[in-house]
Amino acid sequence: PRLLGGEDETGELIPLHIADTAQSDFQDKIVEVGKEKGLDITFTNFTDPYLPNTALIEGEVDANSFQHVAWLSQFNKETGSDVTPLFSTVISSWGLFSEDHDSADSIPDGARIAVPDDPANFSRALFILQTAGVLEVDPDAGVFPVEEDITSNPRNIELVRLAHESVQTAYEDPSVEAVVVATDDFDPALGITSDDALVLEDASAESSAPYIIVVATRADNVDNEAWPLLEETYRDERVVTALEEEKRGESTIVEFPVDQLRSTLAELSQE
Amino acid sequence: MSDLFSASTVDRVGVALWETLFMVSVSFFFASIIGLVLGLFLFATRSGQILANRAVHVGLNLVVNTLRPIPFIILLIALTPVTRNLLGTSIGPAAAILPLTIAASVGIARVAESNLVAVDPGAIEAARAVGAKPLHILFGFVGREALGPLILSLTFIFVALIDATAVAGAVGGGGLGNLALTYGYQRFDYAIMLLIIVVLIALVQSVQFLGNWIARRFIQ
Amino acid sequence: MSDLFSASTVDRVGVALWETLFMVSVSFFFASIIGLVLGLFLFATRSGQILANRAVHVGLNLVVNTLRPIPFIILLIALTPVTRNLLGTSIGPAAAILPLTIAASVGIARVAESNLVAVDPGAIEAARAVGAKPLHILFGFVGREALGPLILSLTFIFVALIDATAVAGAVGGGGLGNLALTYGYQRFDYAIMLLIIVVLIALVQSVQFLGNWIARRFIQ
Amino acid sequence: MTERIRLTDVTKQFPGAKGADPQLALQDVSLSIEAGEIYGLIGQSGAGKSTLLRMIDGLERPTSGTIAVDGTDLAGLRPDEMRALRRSIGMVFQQFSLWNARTVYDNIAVPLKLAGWSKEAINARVAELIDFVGLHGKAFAKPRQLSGGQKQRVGIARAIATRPSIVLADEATSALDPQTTTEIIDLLRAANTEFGITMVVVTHEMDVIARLADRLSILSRGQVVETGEVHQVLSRPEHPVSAGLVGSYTRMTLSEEDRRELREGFAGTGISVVVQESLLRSPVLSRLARQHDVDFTVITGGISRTKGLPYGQLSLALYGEGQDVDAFVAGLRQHAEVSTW
Amino acid sequence: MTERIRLTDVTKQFPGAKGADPQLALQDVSLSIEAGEIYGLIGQSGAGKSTLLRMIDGLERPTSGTIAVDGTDLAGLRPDEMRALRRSIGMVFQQFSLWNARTVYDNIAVPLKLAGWSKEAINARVAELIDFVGLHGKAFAKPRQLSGGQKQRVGIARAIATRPSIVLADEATSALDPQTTTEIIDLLRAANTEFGITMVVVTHEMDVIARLADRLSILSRGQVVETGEVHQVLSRPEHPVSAGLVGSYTRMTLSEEDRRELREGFAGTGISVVVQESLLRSPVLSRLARQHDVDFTVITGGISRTKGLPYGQLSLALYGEGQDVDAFVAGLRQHAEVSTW
Ligand SMILES: Nc1ncnc2c1ncn2[C@@H]1O[C@H](COP(=O)(O)OP(=O)(O)OP(=O)(O)O)[C@@H](O)[C@H]1O
Ligand SMILES: Nc1ncnc2c1ncn2[C@@H]1O[C@H](COP(=O)(O)OP(=O)(O)OP(=O)(O)O)[C@@H](O)[C@H]1O
Ligand code: MET
Ligand SMILES: [Mg+2]
Ligand SMILES: [Mg+2]
Repeated sequence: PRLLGGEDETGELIPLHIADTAQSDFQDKIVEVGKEKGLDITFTNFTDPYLPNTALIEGEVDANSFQHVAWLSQFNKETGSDVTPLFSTVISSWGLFSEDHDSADSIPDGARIAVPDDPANFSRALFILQTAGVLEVDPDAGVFPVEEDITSNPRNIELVRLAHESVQTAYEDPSVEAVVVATDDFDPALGITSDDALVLEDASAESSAPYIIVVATRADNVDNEAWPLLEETYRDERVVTALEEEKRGESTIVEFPVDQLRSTLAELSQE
Repeated sequence: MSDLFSASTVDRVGVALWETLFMVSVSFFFASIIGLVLGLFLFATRSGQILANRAVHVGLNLVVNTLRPIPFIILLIALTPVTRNLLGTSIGPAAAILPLTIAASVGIARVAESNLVAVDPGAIEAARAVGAKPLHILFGFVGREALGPLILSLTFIFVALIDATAVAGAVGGGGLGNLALTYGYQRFDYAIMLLIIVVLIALVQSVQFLGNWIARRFIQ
Repeated sequence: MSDLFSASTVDRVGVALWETLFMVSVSFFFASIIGLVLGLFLFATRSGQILANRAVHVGLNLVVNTLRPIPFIILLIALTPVTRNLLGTSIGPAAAILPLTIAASVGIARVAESNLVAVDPGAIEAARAVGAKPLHILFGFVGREALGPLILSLTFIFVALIDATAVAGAVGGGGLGNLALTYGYQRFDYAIMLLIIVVLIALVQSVQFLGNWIARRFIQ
Repeated sequence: MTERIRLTDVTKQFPGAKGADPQLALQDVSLSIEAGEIYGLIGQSGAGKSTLLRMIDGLERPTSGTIAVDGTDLAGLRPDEMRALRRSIGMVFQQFSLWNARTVYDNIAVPLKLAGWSKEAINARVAELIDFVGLHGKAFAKPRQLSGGQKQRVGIARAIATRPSIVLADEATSALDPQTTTEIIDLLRAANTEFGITMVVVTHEMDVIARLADRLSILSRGQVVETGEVHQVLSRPEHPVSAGLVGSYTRMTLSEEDRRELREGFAGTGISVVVQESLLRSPVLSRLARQHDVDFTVITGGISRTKGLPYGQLSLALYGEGQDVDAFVAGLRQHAEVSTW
Repeated sequence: MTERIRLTDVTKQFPGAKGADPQLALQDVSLSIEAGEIYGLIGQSGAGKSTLLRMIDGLERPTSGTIAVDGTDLAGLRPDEMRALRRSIGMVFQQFSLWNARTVYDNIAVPLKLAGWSKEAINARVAELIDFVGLHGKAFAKPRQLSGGQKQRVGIARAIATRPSIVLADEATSALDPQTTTEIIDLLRAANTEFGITMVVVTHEMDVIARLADRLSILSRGQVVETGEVHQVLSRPEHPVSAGLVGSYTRMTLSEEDRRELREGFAGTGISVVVQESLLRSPVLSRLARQHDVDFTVITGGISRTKGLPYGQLSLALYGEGQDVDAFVAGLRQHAEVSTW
């Protein structure tokens, strides 16, 4: 099979172009370790959460490493694409956080709760709010419930939809009682950890499988000999340390079997 | 509406249109005042001008040049504490107004300046000769002589504000641009995205038409 | 650099600065040409002007008014297929150039128009009287007479482009604005964010200073 | 003689100001200007002179009527033909209309560049013109750094730079002192005699008309009220408007106030004599004085000449016996128009 | 008489154009203008007249020297004092400098508003002025819709609107026809006699000087070369520059070309006589003619009066015996300056 980017005759580094969504020291570490494993990795960072996939489909990059399976399934379904997971990386700890309240029960009637506005993560937030007992979602709505699928909202909670990366800014907003967000999204200066969550998503539960972030490529490229090297790179001690440092321990490294990732994806794509 | 759009979709677009209009009009209102005043002073403090003052000119330039390079999205976020103190919230359309106003003000200041330097020095000299005060010369003569171009410039900024509100969506400002982005684009709902863009184009067409129409009466 | 910034941070800022300069200069170069031509024609086709032509004027207005309302972020994304065909890639700084050029072109067109309407009709009449061709009148006389204000307007758009490159991060364009956003705001590394903003301010100060300096020689 | 410029029933209407009626700037104007002629246009402020001039250059289109240059109706010209025509016409604008962004040098060089002159030829010609109009040291000045008259001289230099075959001069000396005016007039007259240039000269300075023009028309409220040879119109204006314009220059009209003043200052009988060639060919006045034993003093008035012919008026105070004075006046009447006061 | 305006050793230097030397627009100019006086300023184009005028209004500061109005050095005035002074000075700009964005009405009303006039008073005054300067129907026109002379009349109306006590008029009639000029001159003269307004009048029209000014100064290349009573300067300019400026107006200087032409046209001896009061008080010419048996014809020239005094020149062709003619000329020399040619 054709090697991605073509292997150098002399058997030197395999060039690998990966799309991601935010530059970080963690990426530098991957590049550094990848070199030892025989990979010449370049990251291109998009702020748009859609283009890393289209760039992949169009062959402009070899892989991407920014999305969870739920998001990926939506993308594949809507665009008829076949982006396929290669291996799992992490899962973020999402939870319900409030500056004003110690428990979900004390969130008052008519309160405003900030949630992400993209469909996959909005649904995810609904589940967390359901776990918190704030509202109920139609069980038939599947993994991607929308606002209309809320069957019960006894406290008349108003959901304030914000861009994914802005949700944390609402934590301190006086007009918002709580936020649903990834713990590692907070400003470290606030010192917020998973322990502060009123409700925390269970990262190890089967229901969280859709939220595992994966490295993915095109279906016709899953057999590339670079992938084992890349996975090795991600599992390398130094990379793991860098990642944990960056996520302040608020992301769990997961090694989820690739077959299961793919079957989860297949299931979600039926939704 | 046709089958293409559900009633709720149309509702959503209506609300977003309203949010856009709200953010843009309020911030445009304040920015016009602040921006024109800034622009007039930027002009008047130039060397050889009626209020020539190197220190003030350099100072104003510095303020404008310090605010302009801050990417709007960062300005938006950097201002959240201020907005929060001011309005009690930093999310929603109202919260976008302060950053929009600041960005538009410095924008207007610069574009206005480019219109003001074209004013015939003879008109200014005549105003001095009739004993008008510097501020009166500035607002009543310099500004008045450049009114046609200034109206075109204000129209330009008005439209630029519509664009900026799309970014303001990031802090929950809502608005058409944000709706197109989140609802249309992220949900792969190209129909609604196109609908929104058509609404935006219609809006901008009307604004520009109005701007041109008013300006025509003042273009000499 | 001090302890505050690691070597890799400084490197990153350097690369981002380069990306910004690359995106801005290239798109500014093309946009100046396209935008000034558009602006000159918008002006010239106005009723009573040297190329007065209602159809063309309305047409140009329509084009400009259709491109301007599209939120830049959407334009950026909508153009990726085109960029890909054109450049072979739709990612990275180069990919941002087409949308930046389009956005800046229509921006320049509008601001330039506001400068051109202020040109003394007498100067245009004199150009007609010496038998200059319409295009020569437009570029050699109207444009020339408005050169001072036009340079200020181009400076304005140059700075606006720096702002727009922050959004270009969406297509992997990188650049200072994007770095400030991801590093500073998403990673809460305010030190680097401030460093970037200082760099941006220094950049804009220099650009504006240069613009003012050049314009001064042409302001009458 | 061939006709170069012809206006036939030209009417020009401008839209009026807000709420006001449309402005009829010209009304059924017909004119014919011969090749090589210097044609004067005079008329009160707002009469339509500038409008007429700008129409000959095709800068303004008539509302009705036709304007033809060299027999070709301007309305029928293709744009490139119109440009070619304009390049053969030099225009001095009343408001100068200089290009403020260009230096004096460039202002003058532009028409030469358009006419395709070589760089060296342009340099030489511009230097010559700058020298001629007395703007040494101002070649690289911008118009805003010039005095009013200096601007006007740039406008003149620009208009004649390419040695156009038609020159339209709109108050081309209005900002100039008498000496500079004389220099400009001499230049234009030389261009006219040497190269046969046709000129249309709008001015309110009768002196300029007298020294420069061959024929002239008088415009009043958009209409031509009188046309004729310069000498004829200056010496015997027929229309009241013409008399009003020409009179104060030739001192032909003495106002009631002037007469009163003069009557008080002088003892004799006041008479005004319209000057004619025949009056000057022989010493009519002094002979009549001797003959009738009448003395006289020229108390005011003037005699000028245009195209070698005298025109003007003399007011005399006559001293002598009643019937002698009457006889003197009667004798004078054989040679000139005389009015007593 | 009290002094209203005094310039002491005023020098004004402008930065030169790119690469050129600085322009010395005025050099050590000293002038004194009395209250109620109409002061004329003439000089060639570029002499510094406009610059001088604008300095009196504080619109331009001298490089050195002082300008005082009513005894107060302008350099020492606080901004509000300067504004108050400017409100008492009306200025007619050479280039009109109208506010193009405003209507004729507003252009004239602005100084009245600044002076705090009531709305009704403004309405009445503007209507009066528009009527006076003959711009009926143009009240709501914008300057660009006006003819050159109409713009100038708006400038005049604006300058005199508040009935300022000083009027600075820079070529205020340069775009006007003789009749309109006469009307404006009459208006200004009336304002001067009725309200004692002090005026400084820059013009290149000697006619305006003759009819309007009391005294005048002649500027040449930034320097005052002559100052005096109007009649004195017009009839006997001392400086060559003055003679050059005044000469063609008073027809006192006959060019060699003129003389040649006249010599050809007339048989007699040509003489030129400078007109003086004494020449006109009695019929000197006709008496001398009779006495010496000489005949004469006035072949060109003119006699005008300013402030009731005559000035000018007459050129005569003398017919008679050689010694008679000589005796005639000798007799004439007792009353006037005579040159033969
Ligand atoms: N802003 C300026 N910069 C440089 N030179 C100037 C400036 N203004 C005037 N001058 C020069 O100063 C001299 C005097 O100018 P001024 O306008 O006073 O002349 P003027 O006597 O009014 O002439 P005119 O009769 O032609 O109006 C001229 O040589 C002119 O070129
Ligand atoms: N663009 C215009 N719009 C409306 N009216 C105009 C316009 N141009 C000229 N007019 C009017 O047409 C008439 C003739 O104007 P024109 O400029 O031809 O006069 P003119 O004889 O040159 O006068 P002047 O001696 O004062 O220059 C004037 O009443 C003037 O107000
Ligand atoms: N960063 C998100 C998370 O925390 C995933 C985004 S999917 C585009 O799970
Ligand atoms: Mg005119
Ligand atoms: Mg002057």
